[in-house]
Amino acid sequence: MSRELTLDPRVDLGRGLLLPNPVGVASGTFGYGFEFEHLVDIQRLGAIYTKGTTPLPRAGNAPPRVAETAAGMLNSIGLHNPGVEHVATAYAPRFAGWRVPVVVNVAAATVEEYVDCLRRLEIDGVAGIELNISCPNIANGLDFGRDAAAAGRLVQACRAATSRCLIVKLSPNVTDIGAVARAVEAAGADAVSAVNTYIGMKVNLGSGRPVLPGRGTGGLSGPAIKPLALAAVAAVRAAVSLPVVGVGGIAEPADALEFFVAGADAVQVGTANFTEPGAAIRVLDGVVAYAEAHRLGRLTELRAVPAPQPA
Amino acid sequence: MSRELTLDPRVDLGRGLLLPNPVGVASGTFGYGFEFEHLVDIQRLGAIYTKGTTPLPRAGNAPPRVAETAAGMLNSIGLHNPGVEHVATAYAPRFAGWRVPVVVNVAAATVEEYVDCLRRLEIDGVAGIELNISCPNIANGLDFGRDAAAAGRLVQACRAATSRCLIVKLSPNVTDIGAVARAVEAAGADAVSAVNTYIGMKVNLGSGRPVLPGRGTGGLSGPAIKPLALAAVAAVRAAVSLPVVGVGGIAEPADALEFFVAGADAVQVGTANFTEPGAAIRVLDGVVAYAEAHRLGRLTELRAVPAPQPA
Amino acid sequence: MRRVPDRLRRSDLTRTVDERGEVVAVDELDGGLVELSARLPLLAERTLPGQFAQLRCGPGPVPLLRRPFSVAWVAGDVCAFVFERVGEGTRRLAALHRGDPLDSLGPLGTGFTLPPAAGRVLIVAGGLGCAPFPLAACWARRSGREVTVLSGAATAARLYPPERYRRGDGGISVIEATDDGSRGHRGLVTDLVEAHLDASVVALWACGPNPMLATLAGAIGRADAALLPSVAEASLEAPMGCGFGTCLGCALPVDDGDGRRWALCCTEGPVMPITAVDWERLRELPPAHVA
Amino acid sequence: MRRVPDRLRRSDLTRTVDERGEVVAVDELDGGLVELSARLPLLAERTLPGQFAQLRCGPGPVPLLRRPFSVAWVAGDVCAFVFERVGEGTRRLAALHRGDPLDSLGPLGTGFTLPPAAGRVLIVAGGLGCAPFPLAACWARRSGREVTVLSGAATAARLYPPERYRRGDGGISVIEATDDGSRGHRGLVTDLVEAHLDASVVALWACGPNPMLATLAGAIGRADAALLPSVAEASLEAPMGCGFGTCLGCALPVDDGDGRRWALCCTEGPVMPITAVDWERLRELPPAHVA
Ligand SMILES: Cc1cc2nc3c(=O)[nH]c(=O)nc-3n(C[C@H](O)[C@H](O)[C@H](O)COP(=O)(O)OP(=O)(O)OC[C@H]3O[C@@H](n4cnc5c(N)ncnc54)[C@H](O)[C@@H]3O)c2cc1C
Ligand SMILES: Cc1cc2nc3c(=O)[nH]c(=O)nc-3n(C[C@H](O)[C@H](O)[C@H](O)COP(=O)(O)OP(=O)(O)OC[C@H]3O[C@@H](n4cnc5c(N)ncnc54)[C@H](O)[C@@H]3O)c2cc1C
Ligand SMILES: Cc1cc2nc3c(=O)[nH]c(=O)nc-3n(C[C@H](O)[C@H](O)[C@H](O)COP(=O)(O)O)c2cc1C
Ligand SMILES: Cc1cc2nc3c(=O)[nH]c(=O)nc-3n(C[C@H](O)[C@H](O)[C@H](O)COP(=O)(O)O)c2cc1C
Ligand code: FES
Ligand code: FES
Repeated sequence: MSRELTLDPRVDLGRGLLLPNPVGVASGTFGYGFEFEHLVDIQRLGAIYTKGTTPLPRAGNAPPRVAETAAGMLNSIGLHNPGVEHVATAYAPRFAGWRVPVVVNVAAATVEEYVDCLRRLEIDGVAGIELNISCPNIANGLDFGRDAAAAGRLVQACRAATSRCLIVKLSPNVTDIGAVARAVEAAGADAVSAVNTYIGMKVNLGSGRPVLPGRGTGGLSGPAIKPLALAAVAAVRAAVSLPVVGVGGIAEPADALEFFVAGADAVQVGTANFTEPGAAIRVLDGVVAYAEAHRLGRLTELRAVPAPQPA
Repeated sequence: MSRELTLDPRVDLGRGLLLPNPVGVASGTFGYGFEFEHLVDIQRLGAIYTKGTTPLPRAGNAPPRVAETAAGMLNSIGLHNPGVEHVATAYAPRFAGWRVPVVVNVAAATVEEYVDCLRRLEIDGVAGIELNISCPNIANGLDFGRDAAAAGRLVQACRAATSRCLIVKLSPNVTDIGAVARAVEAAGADAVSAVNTYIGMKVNLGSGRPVLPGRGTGGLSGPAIKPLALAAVAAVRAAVSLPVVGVGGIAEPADALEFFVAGADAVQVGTANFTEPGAAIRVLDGVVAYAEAHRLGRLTELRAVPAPQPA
Repeated sequence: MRRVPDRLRRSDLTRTVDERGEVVAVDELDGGLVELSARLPLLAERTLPGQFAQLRCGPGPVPLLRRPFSVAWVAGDVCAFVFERVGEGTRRLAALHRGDPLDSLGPLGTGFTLPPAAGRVLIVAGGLGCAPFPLAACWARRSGREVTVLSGAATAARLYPPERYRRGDGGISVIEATDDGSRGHRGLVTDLVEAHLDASVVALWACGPNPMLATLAGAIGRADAALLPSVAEASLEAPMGCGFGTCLGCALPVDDGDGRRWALCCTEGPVMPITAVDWERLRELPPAHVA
Repeated sequence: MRRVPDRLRRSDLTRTVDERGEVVAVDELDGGLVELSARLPLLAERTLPGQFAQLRCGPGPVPLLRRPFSVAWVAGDVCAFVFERVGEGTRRLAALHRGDPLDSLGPLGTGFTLPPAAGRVLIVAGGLGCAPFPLAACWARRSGREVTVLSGAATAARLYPPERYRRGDGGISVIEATDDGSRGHRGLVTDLVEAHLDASVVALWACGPNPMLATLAGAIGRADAALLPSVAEASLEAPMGCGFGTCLGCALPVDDGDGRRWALCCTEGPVMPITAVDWERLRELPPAHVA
């Protein structure tokens, strides 16, 4: 019996950003791709979402910056990054030579700073922008992401500043993630990604203080949050018609498939990159094999949209 | 060297509810105590918080009602319970003979129903009321818990209806748990408990649907949520001066101690009761041993209040 | 018409104990079946046929919940469990070594009922539904009954070995069926029931996949009243959070004397009168299993 | 004044490989030390003294992260790791059996530097800081240097056995110190440094608790310039998310040519010029360890 490939793996996130396949790597878990170049064939990825990039270089938070929890990890990196100028001049030219689309994740403190960053990134090598309005580890890092109106205003300004596909990364630390998603959709986002990390804490009984510095909290990621992220993606899916990029705890092909059922159009592998540099490629291969075995034309055929959640 | 006991284990939750010790068992994870009578010495517990009790008996949701996730479990029990009348007539008289204080967890759909339940529970054997304004598994079950103003109005009405210690159980599925805590404090709550379960989902790839029925979501509990619950307790601690009962993922003495550092006055052991009926007693013994070894007079001496979180 | 009783019973939790045992052996049987035996003196002493234990499958919080397993047989202070590697929990149990600790909470649930009348006990076991029956068959024999086991599986290799059912007792006869005909009757084990459900049968005990049990329930419903055994029981499954009636997670649809309602598999089951289960509603429910 | 170089280097990730090995042995040494050896041909071939590997400590998501361990020695295609059971990860590694799979990501990090000049290498090892030195000492010997190991621990039992340092090479001399005086010098291993830091020493390599390393850094700072070795390096620790420079979790305070900043322990370390580390700031940081 002859077996033809049925699957079209590409995912259109809008405004010209056509991912070659739906499995990308999450911001902050893959650097700018360079560390992985020798470990895996990064050109096979659906997309690389870069480390959160800020207007100026940031040294990051004092250590300890990571702590392990049950099936999860907390981080408080504090957006340690070389700044948008370095990314634009030193990294983007290298991205331009890659087959894998590179989406630059951008974080800033004010609307003006976001806009400036986006203007600076209107260059070759930047395939899209992921707007991080949800980083829990810098002061005010969550203001935009936790207020639908503020998020809408920010996205409106960013929309005017970039011709790139604009993906807004949503915070899960909200009462109604669907409302934030609707606000950024109305303001002109091309897609949303869900979710960023959950605010968590771990205590060091030896010191009698939280393990992480500052206010003691960090962002929880990893398998522990997968059920929460799935529910968030389902809620976002029910709220908007934009493409949704699902992220949270994906380590196996089956995890990614769960996100497609919950309503995702594409996914990102995050924390799993730390423990298995080839995780995203293995997830991709497994997802494609499943799709072929089930003769799917598109992964979105798996979707089973649950009823919208009450606000 | 003579060693005196230094610890006063009692916890005053207000309005006459003095817990003999800080380790209780969480609502919905210990029934009404009867199943455990033969397995453990329930009279040693700090408190039993009963299964969520509603105005009328409820048959609960269709199965499957539970699903395991990484270091966690999802439940969608749907407040399966015999109703307040049965609890008042058949159970409360038995509670009255117990040394362990029994706090009845109450859930309802309207302010009037809550008030009626509380009136019915002004009887012997009911040591306190835990107001469940945060059950994610019934339609509208979260409306009160996710809106500070609505929560305040509900608590005000309940305050007028009960002479018992009124503990309000907060939902973590909100943008600002501190704001809800402040609202219920202002409305006359005696204490708050934090947290109830987190909204989560698991997908069955075989059926292509969420595992749990209805809208496919359930409440996540267990070790996976401990870091989130700790951050929530810290946020509540920073927001109000009421006693805080911490709950979420406690399975070991060290877990409970983390909650005291984060700001809890007392704790509840939940999901761990399912896998080890003696878990709460073991946690209690471990906490007391630690307090004695560190010559603590009160467990609240462990507290290290982090700076309040931004709203 | 003589009706089989359809009142659900409740398990006796006063005999349940949380016990740390020690693995004695992990036997690989054919077809992927694993027989795990462990020294668990209290469980061995207290368990009744058809009851189960909640086994902890690892030290950490993954897997978080214990897993329910029927007590397959008891010898002295050793209890055995029979299972297949279907997921993380069973994989970890199968990887245990002699001497490793094994935590058991049990006995739990209702067991099978043996009516006072002399006669034959007819056991119907499909696939892993074999698990409770070495113990149950042996108990029926010791109580002086003849026992016939109708044992079915997909293939010969996956049949629980008949000599392990018998455990040396010739009074236990095992009749086999396989889906592929590789041993015994080619077809479903339920095909064999009609031929063996005669007036000598005082109790019918069944365990296996829901469709098998539903077929059996239908056959009981249609059977000649004179042939009906006074006990017709099935052991059911549901995903379990606790195993002792507290989480309310293991609901199954029943229609017994109290009307249509949810019963708890762990305390009103797993053994229920086969006619008390609402098989139709059960079929319509979404699958609990995650594949 | 001759200054030891304090520029940090960067690790070479082009040699790093994610490799599934097989456990060869789990040896219990005295004092709770465990020596785990595994067939890991690529790591064995590529690792440099002072480099580490990220080991997976179990199949499930608990523990979630890999754990970093120095490569203690290499023999053929076998690599060994030395550690103590301090938490879940090390407990699980210690419970492995011969033949079990072991996933290693490595080699990672910077290694120790051997300057071209002939002379002696002085090694200072405190507690589990012994781990990188069987390999490093052997490498220095093979490169024709004399090696002195100052080996300290709390008690005699907790000293890494001197014959395992030497691995049969008489040119490696081991001088011991214990806090309780149960073997060798009673006191800190750093007490021995002054006596051994003479002009013949071309490289000083150290690994151990931060206070020990800070003391050493102070001694280097105060030492007679003529006595300063051209290499003085310490291997540090930080909690690690990845081990290869991606999570940015393993920050350590340094003050090298680029000023006061955070360096990554996994790629700019773990071996750093001892004078490049900002020991004062490091002391003020909250502890990473959860006790
Ligand atoms: C009262 C009772 C007694 C049981 N006795 C036995 C027995 O003696 N031998 C035996 O092999 N099995 C028995 N089971 C089923 C057994 O509990 C499950 O196979 C086991 O929980 C699977 O755990 P896992 O971690 O390996 O699989 P999981 O990772 O939990 O799930 C993997 C697969 O296991 C199956 N599964 C999971 N939970 C259940 C469940 N509750 N019921 C049925 N299938 C499930 C599904 O097919 C799923 O795809 C019993 C179940 C109950 C309720
Ligand atoms: C580059 C590097 C090389 C290392 N080489 C070795 C080695 O060869 N032998 C060895 O025994 N240890 C070594 N360590 C430390 C080792 O990684 C930790 O002991 C290990 O991660 C503990 O894991 P666990 O799960 O057992 O403990 P956890 O459960 O993670 O923690 C328990 C205890 O372990 C300690 N701990 C945890 N993480 C670290 C850490 N990163 N550094 C120091 N202590 C920690 C703490 O005291 C804590 O109380 C090295 C660390 C680094 C960064
Ligand atoms: C160490 C670390 C750093 C992160 N940094 C960023 C960041 O800079 N920008 C961002 O939008 N998300 C960041 N994230 C969040 C991830 O992109 C992802 O949303 C989250 O970790 C959930 O996915 P996971 O469970 O697969 O890791 C970071 C996550 C981790 C673990
Ligand atoms: C099966 C189950 C049923 C629950 N039912 C209730 C309930 O009826 N009322 C309530 O306020 N909380 C209920 N909870 C929430 C627990 O009381 C507790 O807040 C939560 O599980 C977190 O604690 P844990 O992680 O220790 O389980 C339930 C939790 C579980 C797991
Ligand atoms: S398994 Fe918990 S009530 Fe049955
Ligand atoms: S451990 Fe991840 S950057 Fe060093």
